[in-house]
Amino acid sequence: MSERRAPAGGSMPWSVRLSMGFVALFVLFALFGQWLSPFDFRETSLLNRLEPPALFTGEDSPYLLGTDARGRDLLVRLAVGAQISLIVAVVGTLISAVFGSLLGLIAGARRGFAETAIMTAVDVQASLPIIIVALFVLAMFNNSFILLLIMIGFTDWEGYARLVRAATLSAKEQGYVTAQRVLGSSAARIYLRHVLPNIFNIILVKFTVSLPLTILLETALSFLGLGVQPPMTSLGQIMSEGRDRLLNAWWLTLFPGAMIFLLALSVSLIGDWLRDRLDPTLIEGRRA
Amino acid sequence: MTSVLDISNLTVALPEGGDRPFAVSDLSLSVGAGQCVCLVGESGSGKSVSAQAILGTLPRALKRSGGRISFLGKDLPLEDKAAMQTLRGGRIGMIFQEPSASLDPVMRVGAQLDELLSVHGVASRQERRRRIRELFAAVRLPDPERIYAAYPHQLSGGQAQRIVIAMALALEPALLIADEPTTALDVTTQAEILKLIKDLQTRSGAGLLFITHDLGVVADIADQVLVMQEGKVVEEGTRDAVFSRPTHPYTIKLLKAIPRRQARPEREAGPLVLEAEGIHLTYRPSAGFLKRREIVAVEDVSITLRRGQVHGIVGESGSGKSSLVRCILKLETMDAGRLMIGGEDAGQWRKGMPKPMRKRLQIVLQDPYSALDPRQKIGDAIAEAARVHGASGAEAAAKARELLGMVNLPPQAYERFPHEFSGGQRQRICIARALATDPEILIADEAISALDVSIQAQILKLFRDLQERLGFAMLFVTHDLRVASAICDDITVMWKGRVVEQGRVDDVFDRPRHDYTRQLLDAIPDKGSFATSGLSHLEATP
Amino acid sequence: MTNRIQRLLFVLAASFLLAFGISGAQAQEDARPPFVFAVDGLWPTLDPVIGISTTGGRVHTNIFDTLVRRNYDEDPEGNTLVPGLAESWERTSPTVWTLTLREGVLFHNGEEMTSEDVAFSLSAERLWGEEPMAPRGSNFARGLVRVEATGPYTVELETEFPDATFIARLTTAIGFVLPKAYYEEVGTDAFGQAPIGTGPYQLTEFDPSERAVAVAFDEYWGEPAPFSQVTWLVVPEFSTRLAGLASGQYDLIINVPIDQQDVVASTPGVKLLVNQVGNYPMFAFNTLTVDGMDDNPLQDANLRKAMVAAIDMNEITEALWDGQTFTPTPFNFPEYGDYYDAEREAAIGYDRAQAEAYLDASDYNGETLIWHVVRGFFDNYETAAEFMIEEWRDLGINVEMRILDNFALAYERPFHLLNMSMSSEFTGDPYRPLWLDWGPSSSRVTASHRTWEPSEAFLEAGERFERAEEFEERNAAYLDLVAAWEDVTPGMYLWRNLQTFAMREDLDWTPGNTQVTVFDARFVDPQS
Amino acid sequence: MTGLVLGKIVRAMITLLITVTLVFFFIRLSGDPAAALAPPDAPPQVIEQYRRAMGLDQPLPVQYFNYVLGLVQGDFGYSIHTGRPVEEIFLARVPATLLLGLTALGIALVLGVTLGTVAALSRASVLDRFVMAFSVFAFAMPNFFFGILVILTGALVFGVFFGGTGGIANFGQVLAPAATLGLASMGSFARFTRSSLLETLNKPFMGALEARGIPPMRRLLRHAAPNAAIPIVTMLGLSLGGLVAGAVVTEQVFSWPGVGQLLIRSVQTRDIAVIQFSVIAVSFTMTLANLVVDLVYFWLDPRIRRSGNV
Repeated sequence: MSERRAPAGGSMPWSVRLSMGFVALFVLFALFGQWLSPFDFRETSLLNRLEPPALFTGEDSPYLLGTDARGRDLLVRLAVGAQISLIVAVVGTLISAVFGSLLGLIAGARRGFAETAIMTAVDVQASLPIIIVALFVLAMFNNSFILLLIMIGFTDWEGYARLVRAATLSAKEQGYVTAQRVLGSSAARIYLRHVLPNIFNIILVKFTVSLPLTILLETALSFLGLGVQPPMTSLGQIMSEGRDRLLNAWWLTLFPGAMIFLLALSVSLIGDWLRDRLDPTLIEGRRA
Repeated sequence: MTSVLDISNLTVALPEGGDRPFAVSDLSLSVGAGQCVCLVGESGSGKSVSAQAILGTLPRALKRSGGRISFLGKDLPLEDKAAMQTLRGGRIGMIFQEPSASLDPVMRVGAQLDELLSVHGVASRQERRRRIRELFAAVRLPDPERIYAAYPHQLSGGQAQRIVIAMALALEPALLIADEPTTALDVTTQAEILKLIKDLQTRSGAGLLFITHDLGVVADIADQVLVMQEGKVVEEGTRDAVFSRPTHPYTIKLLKAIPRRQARPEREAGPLVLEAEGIHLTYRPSAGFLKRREIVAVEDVSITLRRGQVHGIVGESGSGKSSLVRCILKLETMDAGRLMIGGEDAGQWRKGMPKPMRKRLQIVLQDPYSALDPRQKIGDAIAEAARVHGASGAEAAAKARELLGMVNLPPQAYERFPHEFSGGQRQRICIARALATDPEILIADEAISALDVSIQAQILKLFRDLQERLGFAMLFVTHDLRVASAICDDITVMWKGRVVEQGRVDDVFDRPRHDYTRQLLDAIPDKGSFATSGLSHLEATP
Repeated sequence: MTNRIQRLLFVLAASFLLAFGISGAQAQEDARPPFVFAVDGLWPTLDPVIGISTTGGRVHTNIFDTLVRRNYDEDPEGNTLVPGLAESWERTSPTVWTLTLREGVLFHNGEEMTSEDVAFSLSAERLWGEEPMAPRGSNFARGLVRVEATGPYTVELETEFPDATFIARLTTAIGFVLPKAYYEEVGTDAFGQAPIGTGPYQLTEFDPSERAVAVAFDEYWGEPAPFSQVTWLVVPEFSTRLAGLASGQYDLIINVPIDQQDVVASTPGVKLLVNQVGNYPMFAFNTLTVDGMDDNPLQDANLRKAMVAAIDMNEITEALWDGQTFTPTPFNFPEYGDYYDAEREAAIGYDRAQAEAYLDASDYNGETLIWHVVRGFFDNYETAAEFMIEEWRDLGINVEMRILDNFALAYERPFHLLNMSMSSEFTGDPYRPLWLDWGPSSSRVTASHRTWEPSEAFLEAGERFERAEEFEERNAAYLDLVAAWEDVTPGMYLWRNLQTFAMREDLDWTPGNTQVTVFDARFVDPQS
Repeated sequence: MTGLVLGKIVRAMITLLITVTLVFFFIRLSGDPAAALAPPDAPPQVIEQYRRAMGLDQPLPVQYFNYVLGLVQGDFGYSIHTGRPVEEIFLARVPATLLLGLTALGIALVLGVTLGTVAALSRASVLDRFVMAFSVFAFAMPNFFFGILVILTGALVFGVFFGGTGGIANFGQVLAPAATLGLASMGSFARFTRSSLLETLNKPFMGALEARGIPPMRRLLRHAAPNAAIPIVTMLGLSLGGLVAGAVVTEQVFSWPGVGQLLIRSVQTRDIAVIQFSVIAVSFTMTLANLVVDLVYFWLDPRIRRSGNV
């Protein structure tokens, strides 16, 4: 029976509740975490370099999570880093999602030349892994935050385009689209008012899959020095700066690492749950 | 007559929280050698679960909670996995509803048959080859070499079902279980397959447990009939007893729901609202690099429709009836022909159809599940149809409410979403939406074929009532001659994209001129009782 | 052209085979152990002049020999000169030096080194002519007007004006002797990829992004090489280098971050080597208005001085380096022997009040100054920069650090501050750091990324310095040069660089106070 | 069928041409390529020399034509630092990366598919949950961090070195970097295999096979596996990009002498000819790999061969 389930309601496993809780906590920390610390995130202190976290040593120190090699408070840096990482991940993923979905919708709706052109662009993008593009671009231009966002934003649009095109094609076979056409609704009305909301779930699930990937991508770019540039910071950058000090300043990698890992994990779990709640056949195993 | 299968008090529990505690409750039946027992019921009645229980292949969520099943006089070793495995496909053969879905899509057909034989102990390769050849002959498959090497998707529905039957019979089973084996097939194919199953069963002397929702089919093949409703047997008896002296109201309801020829009052001919002449449509799908195939979908079809008239278009899958509808709706651009809609020449519109014309022509589609936008309240869906054509928000809402009443849905339905409705209710919503623009022509494209029998009858009645009340012209597309005969004034029979017969319903049914029409009429299940118009003795039963 | 495609296909096919059927390394018959040195990078070419760099210096001296050497064995600052390929040298006229070459020295291809090779190595066509093969040499060869092989083992060098210290320049990269015939046969590029020298090791393999391998040269003129083979392996990650050393895969690793020294020192089987080297990280102020920087606030010397005076560089250096190095008074470097004056103080030292006064005197209006920094090029540089930026912000000067991936990007304007390091190793006196690195022929003045125009006073003092024969006179000119430089303040020196290695505990190798790493018998104890 | 394959090949070639064109215009867009290609402190006359040598004094369309013609004829340019032909530099690195990448892919596929299968077969059990948790963990772990952990643990705890020692001396050495690189893909494969297999197991034909008495193991291996493999092949194609990206990081961490390290090195030294060739070569490889995936897909799924619905 092809009974479709309602998009909301039903019981939620504890793992998903926990994940949602963590994501909420993460967002709160990113927004307000800076106020937990008396320091500015750029404020360096010559005398307090690589202070261990007071939270663990129990020492009387204002550095609850310790300091980095420049004597900057890790807590406030994590908050700012979380903020920037979140912006990079969400904005980057959004650019991909909006741009890719729109093109996918057009390709699915219009077919013909528009489709061929878009799908060729998809092929081109698919043949160029982001890190290669990033290295190429950075060899040519100076790194900037906007450039980084654009690069990250344009990595995964092809995934959305493929997915949305396939979903649009299958939505087109649905009776409600035919009914709308017979009613004389405009193409814009059909695709934006009816098809798009119905494939939105698929985009949403894809979003939850690509968001952690984007976070990890930013981490990898930071490791190569291609990510967010100082004095701005990101979780990936904090972690990357701490990587040589794993043996004597574990907090520099452990805290941002745990945050990245838990965020990626939570979003993945939420995505899995969403996928299970929605029609799984619509999301997986489809091919353009 | 020796008994092949004896079931006593079989009960299968549903998981907790379901709408009823048992999928099957207290089922007892017995199938003798050479005997055909039909299990009849609508979807969800528990008939397929019964078959799974016998085979020991119940889904994990379902548990057999009581009853005994014995096979050839001995209890089925349901707990002994290995023994059951040998029995399945060996002494018990099974035929499924969707023939192509019951074959592995990525394995060649021959290999699947070969595997079956090999698993069941036919060790020699030559022997297996020989047996397969015999089976192909027995199920009357043409071109065995090609089919042996073919993948399931390369077979027609009928061919695939013959393969499935061949598999079921491959090891000369004592019991054959057929679960809706013809539902997915065309009428003529259905007739052939039914005959084939019956013949082979009779010849082999196996017992046949036949599961179906179609009483017509039951009438054709059953010796013994059990009617199931919500997991319980409500009526049991020989074929003749059940058909002529049904006792349970549900059985009567089912029997009454079988569409039958209706005498249609002779009405004065209204003005011409649709005139199609010499329509041609060819699809040209891309077939890889620089290649295009040509598929002629509609060839030289002419049709006329008058106000107040119901014109049926009958044909099997691939006959071009849906393509014709798409041409008329200008969803496809025809290659040749003249199309006049409400006196306007459709040829003047290069692409699509101008909006004011659209409202004059509406459609109700086959699948009520996909025809509604799942994210739109149904009231809004109906109102939207009116709004697209210029009604104000308030007007449209009022219209939607009125229409909901007209299709017998409660006013509260307005605020609900499609998933809250059953298939039949959804089809009512679709009809309401189609009527929201006050169309002159309503096209029903297989509009009732996805529904259960009893629902079919209701929707058919609704169409009839609305049509008489509102007086629109109707193009009724169906593969089912019985349905067509129940509502149409005129009828067009299509075959391979062409019109083979056109005329008044009675003329076509009583005096078919074309072979194909005759074939179709022959294929109607339970044609004996179909010929008489209506079961008069049932009409009297309360 | 199609040839190249064929070759491409062939190499591709071969590489597939290679990927899946790799054979082990070649057997070692030598009794001497092989040696693996994990470095953070290699220079793209091994031509010792084109490749003048920290990373190049780690290889060059093992493959080539200079005509004259510094004696790091006896003097940590290397201020005494000892014979190299030149057995002796003599000033035969005020402007002419005559070298007598060592006889019987063989190049790695078996040919004997002659005066022709020396003359070629120091020639105008290679170093100091119009379009030299190795343009970076011109600055080092400054003043040279004639190079001539006067006999099979004698070479005459003539300078523009009398230069008592010229001979010391033959200890630098231009003093390496290259085989003329081979060089001319293969050309500059190919030579840089497969160089031949007279050194203790003979290069067998070179891929600048992966490794360089050299085997002991059995016919070396000096003491036999202590290792059968030396491999410079590019291992960019410190953790990986440390892991390789700790597990015995590597014998020596470079660049232990300062705050990892304790970790390394406590790793079993590993010892830490820290030494100061004659190299000074610094930054240059862009004092010019070229390329659209018309409003460059740093034209104003007061702003520059304010920035210098605002920083307590000593404290930063002390904190960052844990007392292992120091911040020099401008151009007052210990490796300059007699010129070094421990008492001299900087004209513009740390003085907060003075900094504010300078700032008030300037026209600075809060414009953002951009500091171009190449990522990870100098240990602690970015860290120090962050501290300095904080200090400047306190004072009201806005500096923004931009970390870039390579020098090419760093050299792209606009920038106000540019990171760099300057070496002092050269002639054992302030000639290079002051006059060659800041003088009229320096890249600070001539290159596309130039940052200043020397003042009249600087030019005058420089020429005086260049031509002075006597120490007193030179010293006076040197102090005038420093004063002229400080008067303009076109840059700021941060600290004397530190070089850190970690080494297998049982190995006895000393780096000397030089960035050049040499693995010959002078630096390695054969017992180890 | 041949038409379809031919169509795919043509499309791949168009893809490549577009990439090549993009690279060309990108380099032109970034400013003066001569200045970019010349050594950093080159004087103006040297830059002018480069400009002439590169034909930059000619009109843009002519430059573009010459560039494409050069590529077709196998003239890919020379490294500015070493003067070696770029394809030679690049190809010298291919074996190492190929070894790393294919081993990682092998590990990811074998382990991922096995774990996914185990999870699917023991659906909703503790084992299933554990496998899925592990696969999410593998996916969410930044691979440079994992790599460094592996290296440090190996060396300091077990005295074994997992990093590069120059060249690829033995196959055992590839295991640690390959496992690091393959970890994320392994997680994806496990999750994907699980859902794909579950979907296949729920298909009507699996029930039909059971009803025909085909033994469970045979149903799994001969029927469920090939059907479930079809979407996994798609996944394989999609994961290649991630693998290439991961290889860059992993090579850097393990000091593995492959293409990734070359690229980073070339970016640091701004060796544009090498970068340009690398981008084109990677794009070529990816396009080729995607083509192969498509063909495998055709081969696996007979339905596509006919309908041509790709």
